[in-house]
Amino acid sequence: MDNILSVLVFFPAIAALLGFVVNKESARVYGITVAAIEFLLSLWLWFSFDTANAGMQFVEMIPLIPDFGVNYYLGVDGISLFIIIMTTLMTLIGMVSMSIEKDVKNMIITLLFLEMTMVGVFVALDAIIFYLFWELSLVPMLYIIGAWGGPLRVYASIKFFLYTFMGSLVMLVGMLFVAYIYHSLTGVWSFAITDWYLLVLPVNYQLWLFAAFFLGFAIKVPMFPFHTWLPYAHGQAPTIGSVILAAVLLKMGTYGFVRFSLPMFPDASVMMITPIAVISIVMVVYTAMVAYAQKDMKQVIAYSSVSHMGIIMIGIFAMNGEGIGGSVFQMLSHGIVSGALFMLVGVIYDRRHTKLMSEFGGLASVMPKYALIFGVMLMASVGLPLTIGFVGEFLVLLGFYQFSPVMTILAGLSIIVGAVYMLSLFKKSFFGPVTKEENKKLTDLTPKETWSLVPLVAIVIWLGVYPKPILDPINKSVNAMLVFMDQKAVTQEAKDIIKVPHAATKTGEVK
Amino acid sequence: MIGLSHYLIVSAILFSIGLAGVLRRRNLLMLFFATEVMLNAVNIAFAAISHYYNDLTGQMFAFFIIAIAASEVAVGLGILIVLYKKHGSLDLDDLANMRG
Amino acid sequence: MENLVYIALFAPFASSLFAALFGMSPKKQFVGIVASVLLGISLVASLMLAAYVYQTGNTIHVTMMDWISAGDLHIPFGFVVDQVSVTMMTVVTLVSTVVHIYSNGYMDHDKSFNRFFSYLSAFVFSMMVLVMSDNFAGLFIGWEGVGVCSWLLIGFWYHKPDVSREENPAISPSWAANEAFIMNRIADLGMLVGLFIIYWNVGSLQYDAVFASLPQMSGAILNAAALFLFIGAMGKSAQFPLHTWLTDAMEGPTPVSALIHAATMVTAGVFLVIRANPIFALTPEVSYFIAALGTFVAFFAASMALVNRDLKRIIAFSTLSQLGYMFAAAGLGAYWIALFHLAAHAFFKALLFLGAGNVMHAMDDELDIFKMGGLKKAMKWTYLYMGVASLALAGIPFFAGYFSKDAIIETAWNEGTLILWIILVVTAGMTAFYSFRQVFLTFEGDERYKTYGFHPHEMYKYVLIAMSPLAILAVIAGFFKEPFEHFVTQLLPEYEMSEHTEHLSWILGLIVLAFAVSGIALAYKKYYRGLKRDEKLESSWYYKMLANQYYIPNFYEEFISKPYAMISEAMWNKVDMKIVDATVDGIAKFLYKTGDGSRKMQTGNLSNYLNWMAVGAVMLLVVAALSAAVIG
Amino acid sequence: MFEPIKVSMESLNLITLAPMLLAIAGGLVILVLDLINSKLHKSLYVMLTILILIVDFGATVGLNVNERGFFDVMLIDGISIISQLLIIVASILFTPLALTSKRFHEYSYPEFFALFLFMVAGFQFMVASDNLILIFVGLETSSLSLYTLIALHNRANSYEAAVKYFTMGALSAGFFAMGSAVVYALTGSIELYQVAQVLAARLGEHGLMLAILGSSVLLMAAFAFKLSLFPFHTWAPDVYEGASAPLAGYMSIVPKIAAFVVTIRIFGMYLDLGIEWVRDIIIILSVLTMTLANVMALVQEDVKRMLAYSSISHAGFIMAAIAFDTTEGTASIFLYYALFMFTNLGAFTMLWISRHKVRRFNARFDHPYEKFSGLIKIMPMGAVIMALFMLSLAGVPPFSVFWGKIYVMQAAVNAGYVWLAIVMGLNSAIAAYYYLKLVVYMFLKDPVKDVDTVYYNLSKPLMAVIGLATVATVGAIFYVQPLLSYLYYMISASGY
Repeated sequence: MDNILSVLVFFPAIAALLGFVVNKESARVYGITVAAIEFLLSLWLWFSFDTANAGMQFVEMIPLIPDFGVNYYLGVDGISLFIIIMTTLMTLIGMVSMSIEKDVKNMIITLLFLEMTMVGVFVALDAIIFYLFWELSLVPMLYIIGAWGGPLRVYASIKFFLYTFMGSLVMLVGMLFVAYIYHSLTGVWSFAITDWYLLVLPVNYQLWLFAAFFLGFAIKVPMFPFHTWLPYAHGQAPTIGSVILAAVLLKMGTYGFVRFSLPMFPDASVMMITPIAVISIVMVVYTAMVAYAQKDMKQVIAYSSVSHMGIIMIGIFAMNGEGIGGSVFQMLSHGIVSGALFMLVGVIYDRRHTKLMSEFGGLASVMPKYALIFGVMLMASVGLPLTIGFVGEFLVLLGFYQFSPVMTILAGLSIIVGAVYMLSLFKKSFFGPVTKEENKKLTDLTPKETWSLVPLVAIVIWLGVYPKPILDPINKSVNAMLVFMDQKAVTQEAKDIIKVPHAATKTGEVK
Repeated sequence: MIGLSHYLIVSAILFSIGLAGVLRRRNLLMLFFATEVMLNAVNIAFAAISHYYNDLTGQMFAFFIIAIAASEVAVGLGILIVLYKKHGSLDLDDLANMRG
Repeated sequence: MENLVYIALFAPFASSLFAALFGMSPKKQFVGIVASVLLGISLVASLMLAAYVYQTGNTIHVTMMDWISAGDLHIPFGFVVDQVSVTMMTVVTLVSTVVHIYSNGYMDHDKSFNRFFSYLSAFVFSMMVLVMSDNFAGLFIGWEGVGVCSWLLIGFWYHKPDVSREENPAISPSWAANEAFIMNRIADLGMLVGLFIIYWNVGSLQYDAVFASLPQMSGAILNAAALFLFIGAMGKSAQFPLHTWLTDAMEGPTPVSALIHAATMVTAGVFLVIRANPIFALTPEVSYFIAALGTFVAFFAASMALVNRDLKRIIAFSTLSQLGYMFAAAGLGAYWIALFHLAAHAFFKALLFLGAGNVMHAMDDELDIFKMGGLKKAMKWTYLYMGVASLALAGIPFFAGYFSKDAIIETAWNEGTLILWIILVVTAGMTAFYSFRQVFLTFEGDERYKTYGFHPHEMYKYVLIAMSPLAILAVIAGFFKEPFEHFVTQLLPEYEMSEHTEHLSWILGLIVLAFAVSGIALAYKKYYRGLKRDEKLESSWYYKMLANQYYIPNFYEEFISKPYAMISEAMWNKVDMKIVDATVDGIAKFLYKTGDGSRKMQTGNLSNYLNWMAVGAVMLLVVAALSAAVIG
Repeated sequence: MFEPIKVSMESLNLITLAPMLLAIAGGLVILVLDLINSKLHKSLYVMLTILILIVDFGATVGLNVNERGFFDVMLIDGISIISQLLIIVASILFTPLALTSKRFHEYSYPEFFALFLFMVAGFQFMVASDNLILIFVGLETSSLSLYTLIALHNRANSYEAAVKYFTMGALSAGFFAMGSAVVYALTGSIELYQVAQVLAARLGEHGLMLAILGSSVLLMAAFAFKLSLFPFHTWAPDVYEGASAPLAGYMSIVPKIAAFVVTIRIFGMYLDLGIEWVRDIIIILSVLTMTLANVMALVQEDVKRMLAYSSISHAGFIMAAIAFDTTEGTASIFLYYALFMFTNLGAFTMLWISRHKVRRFNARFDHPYEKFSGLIKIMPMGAVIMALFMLSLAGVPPFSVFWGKIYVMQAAVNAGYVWLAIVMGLNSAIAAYYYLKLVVYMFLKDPVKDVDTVYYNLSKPLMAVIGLATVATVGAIFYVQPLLSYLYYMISASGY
């Protein structure tokens, strides 16, 4: 099945269209079934993925607007493969755990459309197709936040939409400019990323283009100081919205950096390491402190997302296999863990309709299973070894140490400040005596909730203990990318800083 | 000797008078007259230039402008009559229902 | 042999999982028994491995599977059983087994009995990973693992509410647990940085590879690596200034204190220094710093123990103090002596804690020794055990502590670090004093507990029997000094006293002994007969300072915790909301305002519209003229 | 002495006139039919109009590129053909909107359809000539028809709209005439190609630039009015509001296409002559227009008025393309309008079907946002489709307007105006707010009570139009390529 990527992209979309016909009561089962099939398809993708190959696989190319160089061009490599699988997994699990009563059918249809756009972003190899899915993903999320959200939902959803939309339009200009350069050099219009990779750009062009792409990606990540839409979006979104937003949508930004900025502008990327690292450190420490000041459980986790995304950003700009590989892995890790944490907050919100920590206390006594799973996710979030959270964070910090020990130590504060807000959240909500009368009769996890969370726990531990099956393909593609960046870099400084792993030089693989 | 520039100056003055009328007048009918003045100023210019170049195109243009001005008046007055029937006034300042 | 390695390692893990299966059900006695048996199996396997290593001198190295590989980094799950790790394994499994059996009795009435065993075994597993790993990353797994288990176990009674610091210096178990975790995290960052330094200079985190390439590394790098690794060790071993968590950790159940906060986990820092001795051996400055800090902590902790009234906290301070001794030894290069003291200390300190647990069990969890006294009648065996342990701790000849601690003090003399020697000797006297102050106040004198309505009773028989191996070892461990030295110096560097020291050793020993004995004598004099409160002393500033731990917890609270919370609050309310977000919203509002302003041009009045057209024409003219003028 | 004037029919090349003549004849036929039988139903006229326009379309398609005819005043070049085609297609699409289920009285007059056809002919004349007289005649024919059509809607607001439009139109006609006079004075010709030749020869002359400046400012003012560029746009919101929705939608497309073609012809010529300040005023007008119209649209309470401002903003957006003076730039104008046409058709049709005879929600507005509150609950498909149009207008891919936007922006980048492309991007982001506002009302708010009649006017023909608009909006990605290559071919054939 060579066109499995198209199937992956359009299966949920077609299912969503057909979903309009499905009876309201059955919509949920329909959605779960479709998401499960999609997940199995993505697993099949992994199964048939050639792990020895670092390049793009399952490539599909259909010309759409050849005069303008726009093609329907898809492919996956080790970097995108697992993000796709995580996307389908989190959609499935999100749907299983979904506790929404209102307009379930609309939600299911919206989610399936969203799934299409998310998968689309990660398989697109044509910048315009990428942009198309990128923008389109805003729409379902706008609806999810706006229709099922809290009291400020309209404000939050519009803020989310406009902020990211604004950034990506600047990015679009950047894309158009790259296409223009490609055209003026080759005489051919092309938006294919793989074609763009071949462009060797002068440093000043690289810097400007880097800035344009940066704005688009940074708002999505979201990097400080562009992050303020996120707490609103998370705070107002329903659980499922937060899960998808944190797990997948934020990854689009970091994925964009890996897919576009680094290979296309190696020199600019190297020059921007320090500023980006500084911003990232601010993200890590500052947002962790802000998270500590929150009163609302969900806001804590929302800000913690920003903090963790800072770690991912630092890793991407480590310019070595350890850091970038670790970053990609951390994207998966953060997706799973923050998704699970948002689901966990949703569990308690469904019972009490509040997320304020002051309303709780002593939950561990009343809901031990819940506390256990929360605890596991908390530990993964603070990066405990043998959980999924450690591998990425460790590799990122390790990788970045090569560039700057001091900044690594500052970024490494993440493991301290992260523990501070997470443990404080856990203590406030789960420890101590059960003071509130309403909390005494809370029921522990229902089977539905258990079965949506247990797989995540299993993954968190599995990938913490044995990350190899995922880390290897990632590593392969990252190494290939580094070799390629090193060859392409114009300035000697960049060549010096981009560290090609020995493993890659030995086999001499070039994309 | 009256030369081209004299005609053009007259035309410009007339055009300015017309424009001033358009800008200052509050009565719609007067406003229409002002636009007619402007168009006729153009006609003078065209006729004079046409003569200067010894070329008929300018005169043709002037004729067309006269024709168009006539039809403008026809349409414009039609609208004005309906408006007057509805509003009972041709004052511009009464005509500001839509704004913002 | 490989199987034995895995059995020793995974038996506690199996135990933990087994107990976890019943984690949420009511107490099941068999959970405790199964856990204890599995720990026993691990102990037997460790002993067999120890015997094997002892007899053959071979080390066993196994690699289970790959863990992380990215870029050029490859970390396997590899385990090594050599002289050092097998010693640690034996000590850990031995104490753990005893503690497990003990817990069957101690946690008898706790409704979370099963959960407790799950955590406890998980801890042992993590500890085993820590000591057995063949690389720094694996050590870090165990390192963090024990940290989490410690967090779980300190906060075991999480349902207790927070109280004021005056009422309970640790505030609440959950507070203490978080404090411990976060403080350890601070140190762990140092440790991570140490690992990074090593990795980027060696290209590997395997012990053998790292140690093999040390000669090629520059002094600065080695110093940095050593320093950062030691920062890691400082957290886990609660060295100043990261020490406050250890006494607060006494909020956990007493078996936990015995196992984790006395015998095993807190010694991990010492173990790290011993394990990485090739690095520290090459960095004399850092080593000296370690020794000095260790000596300081030994004294500093002992001073706080002098006046404390809390049974467990006194022992905790003494642990802190003894850890200081171990670091002093390790810092001075006497790695095997440090390891020896580590092992000996594990036995008698665990015994001491378990004895304290017996007392608590008898006294309904009362900890104030001022409220006890005369317990010897009710608790003969416990008195005996605690007495023996205290003698060992005080360094009375022929008990375990005498051999190990004296060796450390002798080392300080031998290295010519006279100040360290003096402090260590004085500390030895203080140690003897507070140990016996505690023993006497608890077991001797007037039976003050009666006024508080306690009905003490002796612990279960099997528990007492289970404690006996520790008691025996606390007495006899010292006699294995020679074979032990022979055994571990196959791996660790030899440490020989100079002839001069050798010559003076009996005098030195006598001085130490004199201090110890006079400490005991002083305690006897003041407390044997019963408690006589000295109001004047207790209200003196130095007494208060010691009783309040030099106000360091208060200092941390006032100058770190509170400002952190305040800054966080300000960051959120002031910076994030008022500046960052307000800017974003401000731009939106500005656009909206502009819209509102510019729609005013849309008056609806035709005359205005016509004027706008004229304005527009003029504007075009101006712009065009300007532009034409500029362009030419 | 006088030689008899010999005019051979071949040299007249009357085929170039055929499309317009067809439309005019069609209009006359309708009038005659009414004379014969005045009781005929509007559907007959609608269908007749469509048929006539289809024949018109056929005649236009059949034209050869780069021909002149009728004493060389007709210019059938590439952009003339594509713009005529666009005008006719748009006219065809908007005509069926007369077939509402409720009766609106202007459509019962056959004169409406006759005027409509005359207007189309007028627009066709405008684009199919480079003779200023013919352009003026076409402009006025179409404008006068349009004023009347607006007034025919027979409401107080329509008259007000018609008067405003008319008066300002008259002023702009004055500007145009005066501008032409200056051009004529400068060059002795009103044929643009001759004007270009003369100017090129005399460009170095001292003081000439001042005269060119005067003429171009006057002409620019005239067309800025037609294109509703700031600050000549003031009529647009009021006229859109006063006119019926189909006519408003129509006005947002067709007159602008025609005006753009003339603007391209006139100012393209100036740019080709190397007069750089023309570029500057075009860009300044463009930036001002898109930005200010956008911010004003932010604060509107009525959807139709918002769409009016949005159309202004879009016009400003496209205006910039003229300044690039590249083939891509010119192509992007037509591509944009072709794509914009379907979306706007859809959006205005959605307004049209929800049009009530009396205002039920607001004393002033016909289509306040509240009217669409909770539309997803009342008519889900309607809400989804309207949302698609809004997203398309906002430039969310893959809907039609996105491809137009991206192409204009690409043209800007290619022409070296990266900053302009960024301004365009940011403006699109601002614009997204007011489009989203409607989406928010439709999807995220609860319906106002008693709104059973939102789809008041719906009828099968209207549904068909909406369906077509939806398909064209959503499926744009599939026809952009042929459209683009056709436009490109035509435009490069005519040398732009």
